[in-house]
Amino acid sequence: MGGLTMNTRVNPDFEKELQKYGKGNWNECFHCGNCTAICPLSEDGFLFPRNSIRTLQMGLEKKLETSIEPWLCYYCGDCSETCPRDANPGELMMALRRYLTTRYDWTGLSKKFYTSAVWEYAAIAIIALLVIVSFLVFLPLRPDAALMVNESGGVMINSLVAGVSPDRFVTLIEYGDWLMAVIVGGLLITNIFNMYYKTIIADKTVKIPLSAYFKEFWQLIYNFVTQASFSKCEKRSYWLGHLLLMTGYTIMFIIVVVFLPYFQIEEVVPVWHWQRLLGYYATFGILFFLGIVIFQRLRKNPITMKFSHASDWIFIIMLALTTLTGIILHIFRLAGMVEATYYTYIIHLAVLVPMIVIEVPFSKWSHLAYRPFAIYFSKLKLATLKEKSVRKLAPAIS
Amino acid sequence: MEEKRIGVYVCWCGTNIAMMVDVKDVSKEMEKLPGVVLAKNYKYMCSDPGQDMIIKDIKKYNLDRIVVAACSPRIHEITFRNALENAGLNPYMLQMANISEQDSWVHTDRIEATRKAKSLVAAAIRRVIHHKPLKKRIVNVHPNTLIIGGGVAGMSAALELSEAGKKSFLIEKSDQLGGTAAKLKLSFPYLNDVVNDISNLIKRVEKSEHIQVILNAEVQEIHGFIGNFNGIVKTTDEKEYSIEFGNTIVATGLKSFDAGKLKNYGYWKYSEVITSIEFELLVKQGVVVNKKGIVPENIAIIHCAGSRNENYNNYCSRTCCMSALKYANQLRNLLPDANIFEMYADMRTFGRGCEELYTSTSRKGIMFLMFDQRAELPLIKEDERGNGVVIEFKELLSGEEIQVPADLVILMVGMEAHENAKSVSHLSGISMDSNGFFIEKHPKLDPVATTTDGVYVVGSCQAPKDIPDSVSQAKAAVARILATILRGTVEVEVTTAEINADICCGCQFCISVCPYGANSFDAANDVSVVNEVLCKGCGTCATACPSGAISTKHFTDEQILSQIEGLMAKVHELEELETN
Amino acid sequence: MSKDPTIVAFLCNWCSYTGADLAGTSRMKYNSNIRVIRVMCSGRIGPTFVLKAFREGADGVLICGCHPGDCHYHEGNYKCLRRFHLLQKYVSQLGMDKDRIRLEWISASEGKEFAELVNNFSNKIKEIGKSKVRKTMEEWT
Amino acid sequence: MNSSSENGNEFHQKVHPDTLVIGAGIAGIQASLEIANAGYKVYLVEKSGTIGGHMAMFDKTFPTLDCAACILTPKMVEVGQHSRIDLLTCSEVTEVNGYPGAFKVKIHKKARFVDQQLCIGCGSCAAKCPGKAPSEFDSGTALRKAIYIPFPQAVPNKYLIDPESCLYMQTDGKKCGVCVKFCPVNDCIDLHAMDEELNIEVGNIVIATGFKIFDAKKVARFGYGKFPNVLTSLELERLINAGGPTEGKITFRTKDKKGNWVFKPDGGAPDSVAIIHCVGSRDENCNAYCSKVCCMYSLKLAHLVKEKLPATAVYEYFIDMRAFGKGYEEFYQRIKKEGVHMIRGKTAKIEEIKGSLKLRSEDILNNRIIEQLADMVILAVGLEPSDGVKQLSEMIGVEIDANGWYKELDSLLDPVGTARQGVTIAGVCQGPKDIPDTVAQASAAAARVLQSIESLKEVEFI
Repeated sequence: MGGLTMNTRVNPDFEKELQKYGKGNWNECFHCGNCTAICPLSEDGFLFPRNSIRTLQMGLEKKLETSIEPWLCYYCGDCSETCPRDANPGELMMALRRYLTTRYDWTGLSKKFYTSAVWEYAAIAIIALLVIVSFLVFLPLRPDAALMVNESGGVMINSLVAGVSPDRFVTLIEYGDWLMAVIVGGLLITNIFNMYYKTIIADKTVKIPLSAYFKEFWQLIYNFVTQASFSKCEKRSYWLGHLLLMTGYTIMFIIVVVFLPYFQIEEVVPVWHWQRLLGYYATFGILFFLGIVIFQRLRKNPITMKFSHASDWIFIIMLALTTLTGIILHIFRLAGMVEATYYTYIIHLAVLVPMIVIEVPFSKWSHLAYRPFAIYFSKLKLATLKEKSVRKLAPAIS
Repeated sequence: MEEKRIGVYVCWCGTNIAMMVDVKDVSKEMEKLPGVVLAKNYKYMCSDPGQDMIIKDIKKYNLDRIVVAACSPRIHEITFRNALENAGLNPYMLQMANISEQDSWVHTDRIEATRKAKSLVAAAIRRVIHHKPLKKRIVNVHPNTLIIGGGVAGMSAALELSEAGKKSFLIEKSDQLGGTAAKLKLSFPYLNDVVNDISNLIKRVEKSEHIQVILNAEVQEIHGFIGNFNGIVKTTDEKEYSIEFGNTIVATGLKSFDAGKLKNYGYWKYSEVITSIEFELLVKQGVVVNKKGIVPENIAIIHCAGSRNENYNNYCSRTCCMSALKYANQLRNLLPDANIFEMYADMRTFGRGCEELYTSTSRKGIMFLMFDQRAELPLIKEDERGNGVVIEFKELLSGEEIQVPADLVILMVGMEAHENAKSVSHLSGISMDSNGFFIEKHPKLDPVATTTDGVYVVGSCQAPKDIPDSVSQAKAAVARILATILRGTVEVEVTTAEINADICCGCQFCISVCPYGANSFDAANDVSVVNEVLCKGCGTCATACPSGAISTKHFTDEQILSQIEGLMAKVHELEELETN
Repeated sequence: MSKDPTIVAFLCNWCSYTGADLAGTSRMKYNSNIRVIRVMCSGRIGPTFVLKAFREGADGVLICGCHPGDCHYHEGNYKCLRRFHLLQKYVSQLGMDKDRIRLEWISASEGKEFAELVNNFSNKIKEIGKSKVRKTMEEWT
Repeated sequence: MNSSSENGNEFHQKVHPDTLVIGAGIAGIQASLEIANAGYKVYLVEKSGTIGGHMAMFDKTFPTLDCAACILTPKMVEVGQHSRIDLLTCSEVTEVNGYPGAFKVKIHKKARFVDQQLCIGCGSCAAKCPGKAPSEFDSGTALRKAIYIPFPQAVPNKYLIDPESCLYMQTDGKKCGVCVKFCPVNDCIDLHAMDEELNIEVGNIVIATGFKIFDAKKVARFGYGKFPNVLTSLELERLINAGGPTEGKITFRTKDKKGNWVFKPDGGAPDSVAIIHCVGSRDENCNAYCSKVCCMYSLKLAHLVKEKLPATAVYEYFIDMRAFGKGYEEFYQRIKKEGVHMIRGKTAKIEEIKGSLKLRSEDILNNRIIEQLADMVILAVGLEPSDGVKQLSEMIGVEIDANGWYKELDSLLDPVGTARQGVTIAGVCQGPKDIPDTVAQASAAAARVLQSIESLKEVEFI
């Protein structure tokens, strides 16, 4: 018999709180265990989604906050499709990821963005406005812009701004990139540490040996690059689509943040040039994925696309706008349309910057980091768990 | 002594018997016994072809006695007696040997079981030699029916009979009709208001010219047999009714489990803890408060209170899960903001519309928690943090040790047999099981009749039941009763005692031992005589008779003694065979 | 196997025989050396039957009826009980172990109890050993 | 029979004393016997070639484990021999007209092609018959001939021909006809027999059309129909039954010479058997309702497997164990003690690995995933209304609910009456039920019929 303080008190209000992060009939779950059993990613030590539903139904906030499980789910939808009570376990995992993102974020902004679309719109608008204003005021279009076309007929993008040399312009933008990267990265890293604290340090039941951190480190990189876990799901096309998006996005991100001087150059490189090929790959990957996702979300089918949170649409729209403005920018530039190129460039950045600043540390994109870390953490825990328990082949008689 | 022509039939019962008993060997061996004309074995003797075989053989081989080695005579004696009758043989020229329930099903050694079967069949053969044809007795059926218990089951039976124009006496112990159902507000699973339904039912019963309702009354005595019962009913104000009736329906209902016995729940200690019965009363009044008069914010409903636990009642009370869901819905309507917790063991929502109620209830923000009703029950104790109590237990679906705060706890108390079940069972000659519920004649195919002809058990006195199932049973009993009333006559057992006046010494010992007063003294002839109508054939008098003048038909000394001989002869024959 | 003692059991129709049937339908296993004779009531079982069983070579006799108060015929089992006590004395006087006969109450729902009783009684008789009544009687006649 | 005096919209009429009972499972049998034993005539209409319904297919019944045939077949015999029961097998009701108290019913009686009076049941015809089809009675676990008796204890115990598998009829008389040649009785088999139409008048109708089992193929992830040793509970029921294709042995499904998947006595026994509860029940994707009997029959099957094969490991994967009736909870505890493994957690999927079946399930109470290897998997399929319920309900004018179960007049106080006067319902056609409840309900329906014939004498309606 545990003492009074040992027992956790149930909290019936928590379920209502979580409904802000996603919609599902989670209270209808009668615990048949189908979802956990059908999920190929669910394994001893990390059973989900049923466990998470139970924890949610009982309102055990602390336990949920410290759980890694939601990040291990890639939302293939098998659980929701076969759920005998239409309780939508998959959607719960999605909602929990949103919820956990807000719990990791120490600034509190994430919670604002997830629970209030107005906050998110406002934040986007302010950052977009800042970008636009800083261009129109500090980096205005050259008066003789029409001359800024190179011999191949393309717009010389770095020379468009009045009073700033092309080299300096690239450096300015690069500094901006770096600044953004530092802020975003800093926030993200502190959030990851927060996650680490909640899931590993606060969990007194496991003591992870230092060696495990090194031994399992490859998991982090490997899973980030390949999304290997996702490929274990039965619907492999989901994994391929996701991989396409992720690589496309990451490529663009790295190019823009790290290799901007090599990317944003005056001359128009040939079609087979690496930078154009990579750009096209990324554009294709993102567009392809976006097209499917928008179509599916509108049709509310498959089940994974049935419920769309405001943050889903904002993310899709922002990414779509970024990509589309990028494409238009590219076309205008090749066509030598100088003014159009300039203004499109501003719009492109006015979409891109808020998207990254908001999505990466506070919203949907953060899972790019949380997921591989969660897998890494889960492997750390498993390494200790496996040493502890011996698995019996036949189940015990109850 | 004329030659007997015995036919022996050994049943395989599929593999039920054949698996453990070498039926072919048994029949082969029996063929050698004196008087046996033929011995056969067949897959299912009770089936149409099986019975046909007996009938044909009787005619073809002129058999006059039949031994069937199969299942218990309690199951198929009637079947084979009918077959004999169809073949033109007196049905009492049959003896059955029970080689399934009391042989093949309980033993594990095939050789031993086969040996036992042989001796049982041999005994039956010896016995059947002494069987005598008996004439069936046909008696008239009194068209009135006695119904004990004025709950929904009793009332439904009375009404069904009344609609067929048949009179019944409806005896109710309390001062009003309706029983447990009258205490309810809503029914499950459709959550209909039943207050009007039940009061209408009561009104219809009270209005019916064919139903005589006797309230505040108990049956004192019942005598007689099917078709011809008489009894005495006494009310609390000492009024006595002497009634005659042809059939009896026992519908004495249930009593709820005493929640005070559950030591973990502190029913007497905490004013927050009430039973489902008390809750029904509250909700009927439309005010939900705990015993302190406080409107609760946290309400826990604990299932299986007193059920499915070895320390209390081992059985499931069948209706509590559904009632608990009903309560959750009622509470949600009355107290939209309250927290409601359902603490269950297995959710047994099995009837039509019941699983659907479970689903719709779970949409209403009700927290379902599972506990182990066989291990440590949840513990209710004072809440140090608040006003009410707190319930501590291990939640099974999460494996967490948890606390549930509550300022109202509803214990879903199970059903138990009535305290007066024993006296009713005595009065009417029916048996009770170890839980005090009445035993039906056959759990599958005769769920309302009892081993006593003309006495039926319906409703929750047979086992926990909901209203529709009780009503079904009540009407089922009526079908059986109507059939006997419509036919007007019924056959009764003829295995009564018989006194050989030539031997009777007139000691009157038999008169003192007979519980039915069936024996009387004929002073003129200085002998005892048996009233066959009153005699039930227990045979006590036959055993008591010092001069051996009394015999019980179909259970004569001769028959039983030769059965013992047969039984042992085979044992020794086999033993000797083995030693040689 | 022939060394196994033989037990003759008299069961009343309403409680004990039904209980024995229940042991069967529930597939409870027990010793196969028991042979059952059905009578309507334990009140029907008189010393003649019991002694006849011993005469024919039974090593033990088991009598079962309804529990006190449950008799289908109200009080047949009490009659049986009274006779049993006398019979036990009589059996002792004959020079037999009085434990060779046993009276127990088995209700219609006590299949398990019946199976246990048979095993239990059978072990007891095994302890006492085989009865010599039949042999002696045969030598006499 | 309209001896009625019409005045306004209202008229009275005598209740015809005959009764129509539709469906001859245990419910129909019970209702018919009750009515007939009270002295009234019954027409018992049965779609298939024999009476007995599903109960005749079972081996044992829960929780007492008495053998189903032992308690059912005598009743069947009684029906077959009853002078007041007119048994119409291979028949269906096609039209219902008239009024309560005087229904005019048209019955389509399909040809059995074998004369019921002349057939001596010798079996010479079936011995030579080349046509084969999966046996309905054996739930498809074995084959039967085109001319056959459904099962040894069938009532009527006479042969009949299934035109679908009869070579003669399929070839329009060009081939075969061998049964006629070998039949020792003249004019017994008539391969050109015609269907008949029958018109009867009855005062009351009892509907007892029972159920069919859920089609397990609909849950593709269990692989029924793909993996040979994934069985429905009804198939196992037939295997365990001594009268079944394996003489009571639990064996693997094997291919016969012609490539049919069947069960044979020498098919080899499983070392491990898993039973999955709630297949097709309590599931929004199939039937949302609970089928009421599966938990108990699964426990029973577990016991029977253990009894036949004591060394075989048996696993039950369940959600809530619904052991609610008299003696049921006790039975559940007993089966647990017998060493059957009980796992709270429904299996999610089955894969075949080297001939063995792998089940993946969550063992909820022990907080782990179980990947169980089993030689045989039993799907505890739920119950569904039998085919043709919709047409029949429209024909008779009785409502059915969204799931296809007949609606009773009053869910509380009148579980057998319907909104249509003169029509009562009995047994599983009103919703899943166990045998005792079915029997009680059937008797109750009979009470209603008797009561209407006996007392009302006249029906009054507007």
